[in-house]
Amino acid sequence: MIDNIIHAAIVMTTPLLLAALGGLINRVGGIVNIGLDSMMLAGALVGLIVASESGNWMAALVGAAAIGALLGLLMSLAVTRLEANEIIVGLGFNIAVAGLVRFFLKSAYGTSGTLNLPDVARLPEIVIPGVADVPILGALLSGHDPLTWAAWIMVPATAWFLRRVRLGLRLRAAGAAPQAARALGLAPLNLRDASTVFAGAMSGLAGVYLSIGVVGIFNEGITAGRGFIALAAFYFGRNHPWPTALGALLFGFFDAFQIRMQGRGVPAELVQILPYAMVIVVLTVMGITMRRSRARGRS
Amino acid sequence: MARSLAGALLPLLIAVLVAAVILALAGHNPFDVYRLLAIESFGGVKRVAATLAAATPLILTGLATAVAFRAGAFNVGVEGCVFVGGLAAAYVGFTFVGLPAAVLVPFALAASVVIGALWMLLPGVLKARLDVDEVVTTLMLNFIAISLTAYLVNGPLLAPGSANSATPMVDAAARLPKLMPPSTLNAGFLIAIALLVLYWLWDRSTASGFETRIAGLNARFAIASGIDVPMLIIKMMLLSGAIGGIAGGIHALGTVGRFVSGFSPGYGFTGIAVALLGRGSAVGILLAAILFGALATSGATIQLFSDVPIEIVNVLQGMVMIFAVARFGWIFARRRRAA
Amino acid sequence: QDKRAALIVAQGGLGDQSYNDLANSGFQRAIEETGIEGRAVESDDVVAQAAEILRRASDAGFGLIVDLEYSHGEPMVEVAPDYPDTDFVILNQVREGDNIASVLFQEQEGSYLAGTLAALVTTDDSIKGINPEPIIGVIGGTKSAGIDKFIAGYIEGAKAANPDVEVKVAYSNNFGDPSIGLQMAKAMFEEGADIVYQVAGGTGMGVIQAAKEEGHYAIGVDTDQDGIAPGAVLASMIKRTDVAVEEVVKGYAKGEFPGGETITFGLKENGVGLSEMKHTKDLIPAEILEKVEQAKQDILSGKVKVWNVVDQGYPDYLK
Amino acid sequence: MSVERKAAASTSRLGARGVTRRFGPVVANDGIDFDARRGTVHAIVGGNGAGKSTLMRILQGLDRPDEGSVVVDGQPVTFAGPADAFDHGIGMVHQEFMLVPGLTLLENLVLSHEPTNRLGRIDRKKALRAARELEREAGVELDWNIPVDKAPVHVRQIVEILRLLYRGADVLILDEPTAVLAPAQVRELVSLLRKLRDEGRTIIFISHKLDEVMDVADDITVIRNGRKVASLPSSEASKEILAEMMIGEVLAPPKARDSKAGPAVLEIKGLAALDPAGNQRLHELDLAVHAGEIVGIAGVAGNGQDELALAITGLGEVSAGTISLGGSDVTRLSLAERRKRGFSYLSPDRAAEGLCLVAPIRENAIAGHHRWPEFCGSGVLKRKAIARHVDDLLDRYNVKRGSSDLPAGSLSGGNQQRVAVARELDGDPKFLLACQPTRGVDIHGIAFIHQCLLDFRDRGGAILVISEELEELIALSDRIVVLYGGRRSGEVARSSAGIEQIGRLMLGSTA
Ligand SMILES: Nc1ncnc2c1ncn2[C@@H]1O[C@H](COP(=O)(O)OP(=O)(O)OP(=O)(O)O)[C@@H](O)[C@H]1O
Ligand SMILES: Nc1ncnc2c1ncn2[C@@H]1O[C@H](COP(=O)(O)OP(=O)(O)OP(=O)(O)O)[C@@H](O)[C@H]1O
Ligand SMILES: [Mg+2]
Ligand SMILES: [Mg+2]
Repeated sequence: MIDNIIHAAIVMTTPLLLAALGGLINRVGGIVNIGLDSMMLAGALVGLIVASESGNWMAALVGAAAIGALLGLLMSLAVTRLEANEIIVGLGFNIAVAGLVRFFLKSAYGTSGTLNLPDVARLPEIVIPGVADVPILGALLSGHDPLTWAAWIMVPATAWFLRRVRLGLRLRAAGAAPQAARALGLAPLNLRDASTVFAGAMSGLAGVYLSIGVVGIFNEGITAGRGFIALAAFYFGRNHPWPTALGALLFGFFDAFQIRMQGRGVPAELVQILPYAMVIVVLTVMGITMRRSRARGRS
Repeated sequence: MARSLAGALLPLLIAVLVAAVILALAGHNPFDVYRLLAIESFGGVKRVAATLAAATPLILTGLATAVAFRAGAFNVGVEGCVFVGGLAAAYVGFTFVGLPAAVLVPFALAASVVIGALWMLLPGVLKARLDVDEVVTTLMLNFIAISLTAYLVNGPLLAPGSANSATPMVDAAARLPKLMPPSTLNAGFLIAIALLVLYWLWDRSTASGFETRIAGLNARFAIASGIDVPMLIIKMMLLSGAIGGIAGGIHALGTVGRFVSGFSPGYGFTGIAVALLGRGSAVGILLAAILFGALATSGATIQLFSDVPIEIVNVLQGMVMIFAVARFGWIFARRRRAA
Repeated sequence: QDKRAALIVAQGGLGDQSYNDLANSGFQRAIEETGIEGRAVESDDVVAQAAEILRRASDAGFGLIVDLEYSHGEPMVEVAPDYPDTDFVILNQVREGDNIASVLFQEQEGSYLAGTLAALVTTDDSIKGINPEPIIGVIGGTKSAGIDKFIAGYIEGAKAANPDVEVKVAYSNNFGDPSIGLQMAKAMFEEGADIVYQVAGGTGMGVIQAAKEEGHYAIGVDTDQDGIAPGAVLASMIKRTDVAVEEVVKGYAKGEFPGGETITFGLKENGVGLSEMKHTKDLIPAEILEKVEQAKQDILSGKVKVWNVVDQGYPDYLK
Repeated sequence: MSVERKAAASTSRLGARGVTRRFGPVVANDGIDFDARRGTVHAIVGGNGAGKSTLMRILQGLDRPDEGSVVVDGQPVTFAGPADAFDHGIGMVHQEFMLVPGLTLLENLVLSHEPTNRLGRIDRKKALRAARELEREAGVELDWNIPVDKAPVHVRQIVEILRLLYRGADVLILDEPTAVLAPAQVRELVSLLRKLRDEGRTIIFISHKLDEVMDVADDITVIRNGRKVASLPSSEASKEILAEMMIGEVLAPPKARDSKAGPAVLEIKGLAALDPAGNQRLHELDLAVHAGEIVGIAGVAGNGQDELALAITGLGEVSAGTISLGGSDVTRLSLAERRKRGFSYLSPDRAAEGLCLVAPIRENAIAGHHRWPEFCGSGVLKRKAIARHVDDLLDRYNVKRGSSDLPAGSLSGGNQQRVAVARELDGDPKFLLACQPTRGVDIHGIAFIHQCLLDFRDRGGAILVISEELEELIALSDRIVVLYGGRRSGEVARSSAGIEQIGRLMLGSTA
């Protein structure tokens, strides 16, 4: 039971974590990306098609990341070069891409909603011999796919990138003080574009994880608003990779948990409220402790 | 003058062009589609009425969002207020059967206002007192509102004999009067316009509107000027919630006649776009709401006359949002500098 | 022919892999065969635009309007009298009116058979992928009376076949999220279930996928989903919305319309029932299939009356 | 004219030829020529809005001239951007700080020229070594690992200059670097600049403070209304000559007046206050300001002035003691409540707190007073009355503006400050807390604002002035209280106020 919850929680966390880390980098670079969901959706679709055509999951990842990156670039250009409001552009991308995906399915495949293709290459599972059968540890470490591993490796990598790498430092500068960055001869707008392209690529991977990692089909509702949950995760983490990962894990865990809570006397809808309520509770507690610690510093 | 008009129309033009390319690629004649869209949204009194009816909830959610933005609170939780407000109004409307319309309608709307405002109390207080980010809390509250109302409408408030999650129909006395029968355009539209006018007056000529604007533009300055900004944020979040609630109430009493699953197709989120597109001004909100209302109505009915998939409306809507907030000035500016 | 028919698509839109798609396929078949003009109308705001769409279609000269959206019942009653020359059809509910025909499905009857089948199979561990525990599951797309009508019938059928059987019930709250469907089904399999019935549209694709991955079984819904994952879908509870729509449209083309009547599609009318189990019937012992057939006869003869949540409210076993 | 020829005779490192830059109808730079000679400090002086910053931005490649060109080593060049200018050895410290909040001092130092290994990883050891070397060169010591937001102003200033050196600039453009520094820090900066010049670097230095200019500059260029008035060696200049060139007239300093101090309006007893991080920065302070009196607070920045101001406004945290206004205790009251009791506050941070730059000038001039009965009846603003009142008020304060409907950000810095002063003195409050009342304002504006404060005092107002400009304190105050380490280190009466004595008190020796 515990093992299964852990395993399911990790599975449900992966897409959130991928998109949240992308969104985090984007926000550090100065753009709040509301359009993550659209990039996930496109990644899920393109990834599935590539996985079916090529039979190669790595090609599918590349395809999904590429389409996400392309959408990210378009969105970023609208924000940085056309000076459009990032929130509206993000909402606009969500609406327009959802429409385009349906439009594309109808025009190209004569189907709507779901795309079920033959010979879809799925993500392989990495079973670690010896560890696999150890309780808890096995569920934590074994039987996950490469993308899940990549997502978790990205957490310290992102932290390291932002603190220690030249590009990370410049990105922080571009986000926090674009004028200053410009005066130093950096190109804050280009950096911003790069961060949105990255967010798009990560969201594309998050999407393809859902389509070829989890189920092997595409459905127009496959993201189920996970782009917004990812947004909540990096807001929750206040742009720090580890707390953001914790936020994503919290959502993933509750997703896995609520599935198993159902049928135990609690109405399904109320169980589904839990993760969202938890975020509010945690933020409130954090707010109160921060206020306390300030007050303690005083006395 | 000519320039500003061009500035307003250019984005629409670009959106229309992009969508036209997509249409043409898919083998549709863009001109026919656009002609149909225009006819179906503004061609005749009935169609205009349908457009205005569709615009009504968007005016209100746009206004609700704008009110919070004014005070510097990025409230994305109006969608949740529409849900709880709609359910509250419907509950009053089908429970207190027998009251005269003059009592029942205000009672039901008041319920939606109170619930909507209360729904925004927590994020308002958390932002004002503990500096908790309102974007996250209000976004979370949307999901909570949707699940909570779904629970209520499937269980305690489910209409007997209904195969769908729906409350019973509200009493006839609770329905808002229609303005142009048989169109669904109803008194809710007048309420929305009245609130818009009040907003315009409030923003323009009241001390509180002034304080709110200043607080939204520069909170430190407002505080130094002696304005209680945290309290103001709480008040404006409550007001935003109240307007979001009444959007739901009006939708329940005026259009749908009950609370039912699929009650709001995202009015709250479209409202964010309406508020931002309308630049927070009363007239801007009205025009933006009518634009989105027109796309919603005509998008559905053009399918009766053309094979064009409804998705083209989503594409158009998305493109309009993206380009309407874009500034094209830099293109001209750069040309000048280069010269 | 200048006859025109409109199909108003319900919430969720086309592509839901169930109700809307199925009805639309019947609609398309009928207009192709009869040659009349037909249009399917989707809307992002279908609930609020009920009356506007119904009136617009009537004004535009559509003689037949088939409405799939449940919340359009009341608006239709309001609109129909203004358009006596238009024929209206509403599904899943009964509405009064000379020019309104109502179509009802007895999904609970077909679901009863699915429950019977699942309860009998789940303890027969001679079948590959079946464990001896009497545990089965069902996943609904949302908690609502329309979905619980399926679920209650399923439970009733299961309990009738084996009173000791435990039926796990869960809702995905989403008709288009296959990954949550997959996770939910896996959770049920972990807890000992080996057969899960899905009543969740696109989410159900994930349930079938989970059955395939875990080597257990899913039961499909609405269409014959046995072929989606041959061998992993035990059976499908078919609901012939397509047939219903097709017949109505064809009748309209011929100038017939059952105005004011209620057409019921139950087991008897062959409007609901189990698929032919092309890929699985050889796995299942003949005696089980016979018992299922017996249950069907009991319903047809009226010996068994299956609980209908919509008409009767919730039974004790599904509060 | 002979002066100019002489200046041009030495080798020019950086200069301008006929540089013109227009912003709509405003001609910010109008055919400006000048040359900064290699190895000299070249000061640019001019009133507010004269066009100094615009010219500097052009020299640094941030902006481009509409006409004319920048010359480097005598050759006309067109910079593609600041990076390009840097490649020519030209760097600038802007009027507004250009450090990135959230980054440490070290990160800010190396930003855009980070020492890295092959993978793009920043080599922190190398960076720190470079930082230490620069420290030694400049004769300062810094904690490089604190975030820039926690560093005091003068440290940030030094980091900005070191950053230019780090990047190998040999032409340093400094736009009003001393505006926010205390006298001791200014001296430190000036000696640093001298040192850098003696090592052969070229420095272009903008300031409104003619003393400093005379002190440090080799050459001086005066700009007025976008045009160059003159370039001359400092040996041929004097404060009076420069002032005349800048504004076309010589200002008489405000005349001293006897104070007729009345009853105490502001009374502070045993005050202890905390900074936003919760550290106690003010200890057991007693202070009174009487009607018809100006009291000045002097001190090196960071000795409790900020906390005192915050405590008096009610925006900060008071841990002990009382503050009373007009006899009633206001220690626990909000700023709004204090304002209702006749309190008035001129913020030191004009752009962020003193004004709302994106709001119309009119709204800036009325904010806080908008609920007065003459402007507001039952919550509705009397727009006509407000417009009339504001236009009259701003005319009285000589605010140069297009229309009062334009955003306050469209005003020059000096005029912005006039708006703030006008608002705070409007309606004759009982007490005014004036923090850095003339920061970044030109001579003309300073004189005007000082006169306004003195007039207010003569009408019986009480003023507490907190300023980093000693001359300003001496010109205005009847008494000057000096803070050191959060405690009162002494008090000097106007009649006996001397810079030396105050300077000693500021450094902690008790009188
Ligand atoms: N963004 C702008 N748009 C239009 N005009 C502006 C803008 N910014 C400044 N101005 C105009 O520039 C003039 C001077 O502004 P500026 O801020 O450069 O003054 P300044 O010389 O820096 O003053 P100070 O020394 O007080 O800071 C003002 O008259 C103002 O009208
Ligand atoms: N971006 C801008 N847009 C419009 N006008 C501008 C802009 N920047 C500067 N100006 C105008 O150019 C003129 C010169 O401004 P500049 O900032 O160069 O003055 P300054 O001499 O630096 O003044 P200060 O001493 O106050 O810093 C001002 O009148 C200002 O209005
Ligand atoms: Mg079993
Ligand atoms: Mg300047």
